[in-house]
Amino acid sequence: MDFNFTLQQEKFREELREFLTAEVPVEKQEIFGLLTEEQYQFGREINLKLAERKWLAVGWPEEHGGGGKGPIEQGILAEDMGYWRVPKSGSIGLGIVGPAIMVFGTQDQKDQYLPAIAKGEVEYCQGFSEPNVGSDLGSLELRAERDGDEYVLNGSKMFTSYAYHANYMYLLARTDPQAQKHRGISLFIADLKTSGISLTPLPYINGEMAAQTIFDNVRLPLSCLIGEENRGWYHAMTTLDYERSGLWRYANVRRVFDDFVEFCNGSSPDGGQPLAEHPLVRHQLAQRRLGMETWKLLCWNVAWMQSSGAVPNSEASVAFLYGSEERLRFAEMAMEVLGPYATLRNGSPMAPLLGNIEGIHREAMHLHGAGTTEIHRNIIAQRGLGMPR
Amino acid sequence: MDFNFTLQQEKFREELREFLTAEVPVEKQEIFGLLTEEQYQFGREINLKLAERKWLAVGWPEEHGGGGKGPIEQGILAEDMGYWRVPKSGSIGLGIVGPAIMVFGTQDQKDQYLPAIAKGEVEYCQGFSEPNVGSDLGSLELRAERDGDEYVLNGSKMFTSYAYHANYMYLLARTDPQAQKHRGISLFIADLKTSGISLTPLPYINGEMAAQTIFDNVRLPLSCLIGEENRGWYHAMTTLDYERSGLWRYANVRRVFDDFVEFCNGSSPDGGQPLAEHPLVRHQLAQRRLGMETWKLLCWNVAWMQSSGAVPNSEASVAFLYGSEERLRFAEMAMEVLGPYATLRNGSPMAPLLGNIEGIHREAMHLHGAGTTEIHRNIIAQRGLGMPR
Amino acid sequence: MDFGLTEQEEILRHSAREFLEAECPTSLVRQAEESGEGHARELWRKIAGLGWLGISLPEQFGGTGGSLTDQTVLFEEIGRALTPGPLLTSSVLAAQIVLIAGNDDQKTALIPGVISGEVILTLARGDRLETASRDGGLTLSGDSLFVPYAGLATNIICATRPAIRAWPDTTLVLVDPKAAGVTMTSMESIANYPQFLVDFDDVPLPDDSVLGQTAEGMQALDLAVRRATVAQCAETLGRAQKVLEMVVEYAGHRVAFGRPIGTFQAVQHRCADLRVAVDGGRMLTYQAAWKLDQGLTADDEVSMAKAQAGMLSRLATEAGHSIFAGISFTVEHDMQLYSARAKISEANLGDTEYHLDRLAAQMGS
Amino acid sequence: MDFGLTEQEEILRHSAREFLEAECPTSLVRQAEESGEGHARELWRKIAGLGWLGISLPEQFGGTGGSLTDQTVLFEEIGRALTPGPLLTSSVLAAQIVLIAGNDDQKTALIPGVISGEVILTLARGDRLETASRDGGLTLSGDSLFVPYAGLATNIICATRPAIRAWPDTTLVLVDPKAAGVTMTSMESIANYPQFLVDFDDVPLPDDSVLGQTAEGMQALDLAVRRATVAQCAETLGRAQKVLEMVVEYAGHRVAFGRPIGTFQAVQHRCADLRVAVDGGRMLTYQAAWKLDQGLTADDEVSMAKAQAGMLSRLATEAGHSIFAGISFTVEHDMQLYSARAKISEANLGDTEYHLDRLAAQMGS
Repeated sequence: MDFNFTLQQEKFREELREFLTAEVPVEKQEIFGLLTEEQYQFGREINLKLAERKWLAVGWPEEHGGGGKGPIEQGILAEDMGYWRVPKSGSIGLGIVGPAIMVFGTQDQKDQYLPAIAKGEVEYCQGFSEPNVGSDLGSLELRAERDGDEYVLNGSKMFTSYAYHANYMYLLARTDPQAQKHRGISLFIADLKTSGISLTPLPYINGEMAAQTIFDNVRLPLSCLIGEENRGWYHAMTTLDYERSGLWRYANVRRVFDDFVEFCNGSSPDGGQPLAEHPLVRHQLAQRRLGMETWKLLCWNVAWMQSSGAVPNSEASVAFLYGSEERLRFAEMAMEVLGPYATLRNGSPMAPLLGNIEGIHREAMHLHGAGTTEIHRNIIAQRGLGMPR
Repeated sequence: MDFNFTLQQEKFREELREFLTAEVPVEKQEIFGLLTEEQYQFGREINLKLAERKWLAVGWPEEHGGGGKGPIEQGILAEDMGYWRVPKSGSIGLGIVGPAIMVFGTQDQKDQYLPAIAKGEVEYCQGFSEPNVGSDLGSLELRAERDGDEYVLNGSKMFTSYAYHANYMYLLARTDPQAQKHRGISLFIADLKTSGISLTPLPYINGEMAAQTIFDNVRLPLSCLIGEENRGWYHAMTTLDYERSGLWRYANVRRVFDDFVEFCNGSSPDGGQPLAEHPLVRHQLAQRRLGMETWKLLCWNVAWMQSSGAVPNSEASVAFLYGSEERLRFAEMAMEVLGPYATLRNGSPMAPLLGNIEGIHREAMHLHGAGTTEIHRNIIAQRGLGMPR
Repeated sequence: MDFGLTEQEEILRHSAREFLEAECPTSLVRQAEESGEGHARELWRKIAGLGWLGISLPEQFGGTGGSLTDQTVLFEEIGRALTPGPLLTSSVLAAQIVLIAGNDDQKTALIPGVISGEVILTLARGDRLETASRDGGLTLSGDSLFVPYAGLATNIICATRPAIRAWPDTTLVLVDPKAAGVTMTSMESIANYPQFLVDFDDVPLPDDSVLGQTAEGMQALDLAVRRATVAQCAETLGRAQKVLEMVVEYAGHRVAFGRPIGTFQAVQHRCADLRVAVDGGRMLTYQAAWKLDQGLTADDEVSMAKAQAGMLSRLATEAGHSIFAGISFTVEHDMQLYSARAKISEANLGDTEYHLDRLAAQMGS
Repeated sequence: MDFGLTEQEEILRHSAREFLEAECPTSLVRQAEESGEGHARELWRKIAGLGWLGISLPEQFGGTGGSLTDQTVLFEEIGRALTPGPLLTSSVLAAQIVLIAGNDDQKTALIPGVISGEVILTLARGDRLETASRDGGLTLSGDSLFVPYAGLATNIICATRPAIRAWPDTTLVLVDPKAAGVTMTSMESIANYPQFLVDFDDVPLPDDSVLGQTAEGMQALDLAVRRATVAQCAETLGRAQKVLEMVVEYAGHRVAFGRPIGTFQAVQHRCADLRVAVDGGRMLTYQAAWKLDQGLTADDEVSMAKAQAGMLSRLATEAGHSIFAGISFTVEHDMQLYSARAKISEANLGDTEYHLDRLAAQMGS
């Protein structure tokens, strides 16, 4: 057992922190529930600067433009970026698409896509969910029909985060409607400028502008297929387990928690003792401190498994499920402690913590990322514990 | 809406309380987790005295030896007996068997069985569960084969509470193995002295001595069949909903809760302020006060439905489920507040509240009465909310 | 003992539901929200026409003189439909203060207007509102947070304390929101209705401004708050019941893994747990209403109902977002309307913690 | 960063499990419990023979000199098998006090015996134990509650305070349980092992009774308690893991409604939640052990591990009794052995509340 980073890893973290301190002033940090276009663009700039230092894809092999380190370093990056509230961008390319191409892509695809991701030059969105398809991805309906040198795509994708900023969509489409449901699906990368792709705005309650993405006779060259035809579902599931440590999400919430503790230590709304001295608040803060520590360790467990060559599977679900629930517990707790003040949004008089508490509470309603909490529990029970289907 | 009893009902309650005060001294009251034979016998004596006043079956029609009142009065009796911790006996005959016979029994059966129950002279046990059959009663295996003027029973019943005190068992047996599972079951009353019935002791963790009941070629006359042959499962389910207000169970726990609040108000283990003044304890006591109130109202809701002629179904499950979980929440809370002292049993030096806290915690592990908590949730979802199977 | 509704109450429930389903679709709710006013004037007029603003106000002023049970039935429906507008604030909370503390002139001047919808009252509280005597009259200074619908209000009732004495010597005064020295700043929040920081800068008060006796407003305030709290519990109950119906309905037809998600035990059990909480909430809320109607203080009952409503709100919110999943994270889906209101109701009129604390205070030896 | 076990640790785990599965069936556990001693002498001898009583005690006294990680691995297995006997009390908690506070003579006199199993130490605490000087020597008076295994102990370590000064001036003294003036009363509880109320009536103490310096025992006590707490967390973890395996196995073959109950989502999700808690508990417990091994104080880490262990215990108990249902309510079923131990562990060495409070104390500005 070793709960320390190596000296090199510690050094990387220190340098990263210096970089963030210098490059990301407090006023540019993201606020929960309030991602502005300006902040988003700023996040991309930071990515470019990280890429200059080979830090953006620090865990990728150097041949693909990465830093040549491993999952622990990538975890350090995610944790520190999240904690420093750098407006998020680029995570789908870096965390999901890149690893998939490394495993299943051709040399041409690797050359075409990977360095651009590592350099922070492109943004990806993910096209898995559809209007009628959520947790049960195997039932997806968007069709991709082979027509000579092209695939022709028709259908639509739902809940496309980053759609308005992305260059490419990483998507699953049905290539064989006759096959058993998981066996007729393929994985593609689609340039969003391709004719026939259109977006319908789909605003989220956390302030994000997502989209529904419509495919109307969209023609993609064969080179857009990633891996084997009809094996896409299996490819996607394998690589989904890659960047699932969830450290970014953890750290992003942890930062608000730490700010909240500081707030409670310094603030006494009734003019008496600080909030943190109220026995009930004290108790709740300690409970969440324990919850946050547990969440952190479960995330690092996933990163450690990756670094040791293992493929986390139910362990990633453990970390993700725990995180979704802990985030909600914290949001509810903070709401409770601050009373009506907690409901105030950024910009309102008296809004505590820049409105982050109100924002994180909206964010916490996102109980369904990478599958609902029910799906993660199914995975833990069936894959993790071997319980019967 | 009316949350009051009628004047007559209030008068009944007052008289009952006078009776209990006079007849059940504190030292005879039941302690959780510690039902002695002496206490049990005392409970039967009290039943006989109640019966003399026509109070035992106060809600039954007078023609069957009852008091001629209704479910509200029966609820008052259950609540006060539970709160006064009268050692429990006779509840199966009174609450389940009697109502079943009233609905499905012949005149002979009514004459034979009902007055004896109303007089508190007989004790019943229930034979539903079997070694391989718990929640899924429709799968029960104990056979009853018709042989001339008799049924011949073979098989065994599990979890027979009161087996060692009961005169009769109210049981379900399979009379048609060819029929679909719920349609081949019949309802019987078996005299436990019948040759071929034997008991294997099955001690419970709450100190109760239950049994496994073995049937080896047990011959019962046809007159032991209650209702129609092969309709027993439906008969049993209908009548199970009768005495399901759960007021006795509620009040029995409520009494310990009230005693616990008093204890917390008067006791200060560290020599400082009373336990109840500690903000966390205060908070938890208020939460459980709210929980107990909710439990009480949900129980009375069932009694009220019965009194208004409705058949509670999912509502009984709501009350029962809530009660099982509230009892556990209270037991855990009390354990937490009292620390190691809570683990002390009746008779040990320093045991608080006569060991009732330790006892109620063991009792609270009984999360499966009248079906597991899962089954009650299924019933609420499917029958109460009409969700699909 | 009777936990059923009377035939009249059933008719009230039924007609209210029918009316609101027709006249208050969520499109209207969204319009009211987006307008920034949290108010729908046309609907308000119709509601006034139905007599809802006087549901539990005396007949002598044009009210219906109904019981608190009636009011509870109605506010369940109002909550269920997410009905916009200051119904609770003006016609329950503030109107009750006038009714309890005011003199005949004040009642006659205000209550009929509240009932007809032309007068909109709101309440400003907080321990920074101070009245002082000057030149034989009173002046008001200080500020108050979270004042609901202050922008629409024709009159603000201020619960003030005297500048030189300590709480709880509450003096209730009526203030014209257009008076010189009154300024309002909008407080943007999760709430669907506007709330304001209202500042009073040495506002002189006319002679007939005091409601009741100087320094004797606490009791009226308490009683009005108690009645408003019960109405808010009813709203919460109505919303939770509606969320339960929405998820049950959705789970019945949304298919995953080849069958409706409503067949999955995890979904069923979430719904069952919500149902248990709704049933408990209903009993507690009606009990509190009934006790107040009996003229009992019902402190414990109101606190239990409100504390449970807070837990019920959370359960409904979590069940809704879990079962609707992705789609409920979009602005266009109605679930978010319910969860925003759940959260603001939980925080207002004393949050769960506050009411548990009041309850605990009654449990001491 | 490495959360895996070394090959040696894996071997330790494997051999401990194999040994206990063969030598410590639950029939033996029940025998030990029913004997009233909570002890199995034959097993104790074998355990001593395997060196387990010296797992983290120094080699110079005959111990293995292993790390706290080793100790944690071992106590997971000890917990899993419900191993009876004063392993934690004597060989961790009390032995560490001697090791940290004692002088060379005391260590040499006691530690080898602890490791061989011939010496059984226990600890008596509580603020009613007082030492006073008389005739040039010390005497001990007062009583202590919940003293584990006092009936078996060859020596009792008493954490005492001076009769005339206030806590925390702790003086640690060794007491012969057979000395005149020492009386024991059994405290019957949910625990599977005997605990005693031990009364000391003016017990004269020999000159070499004090461990370390008079009034300087607090630090040794703290450090020993911390190590024992980690061992107890490991036991809890082992038990919870075993309960999880038991219910998963049972749910795989117990049939209801025509299929194994393990196919029901409600059962699966209970198991999944327990798995999440077990995983979290494992990380927290090993983190605490590792930090202590690094010579760090690890106050927060120990408190987090213990507080989480309390929650884990409850979850395992509830999952076990829910899934086994009826059968787990019988004495003959093993589940009750696990739930009794879960509850006593939750209460001992500082309950969840106590550790959350310690944690909170570190969070102040």
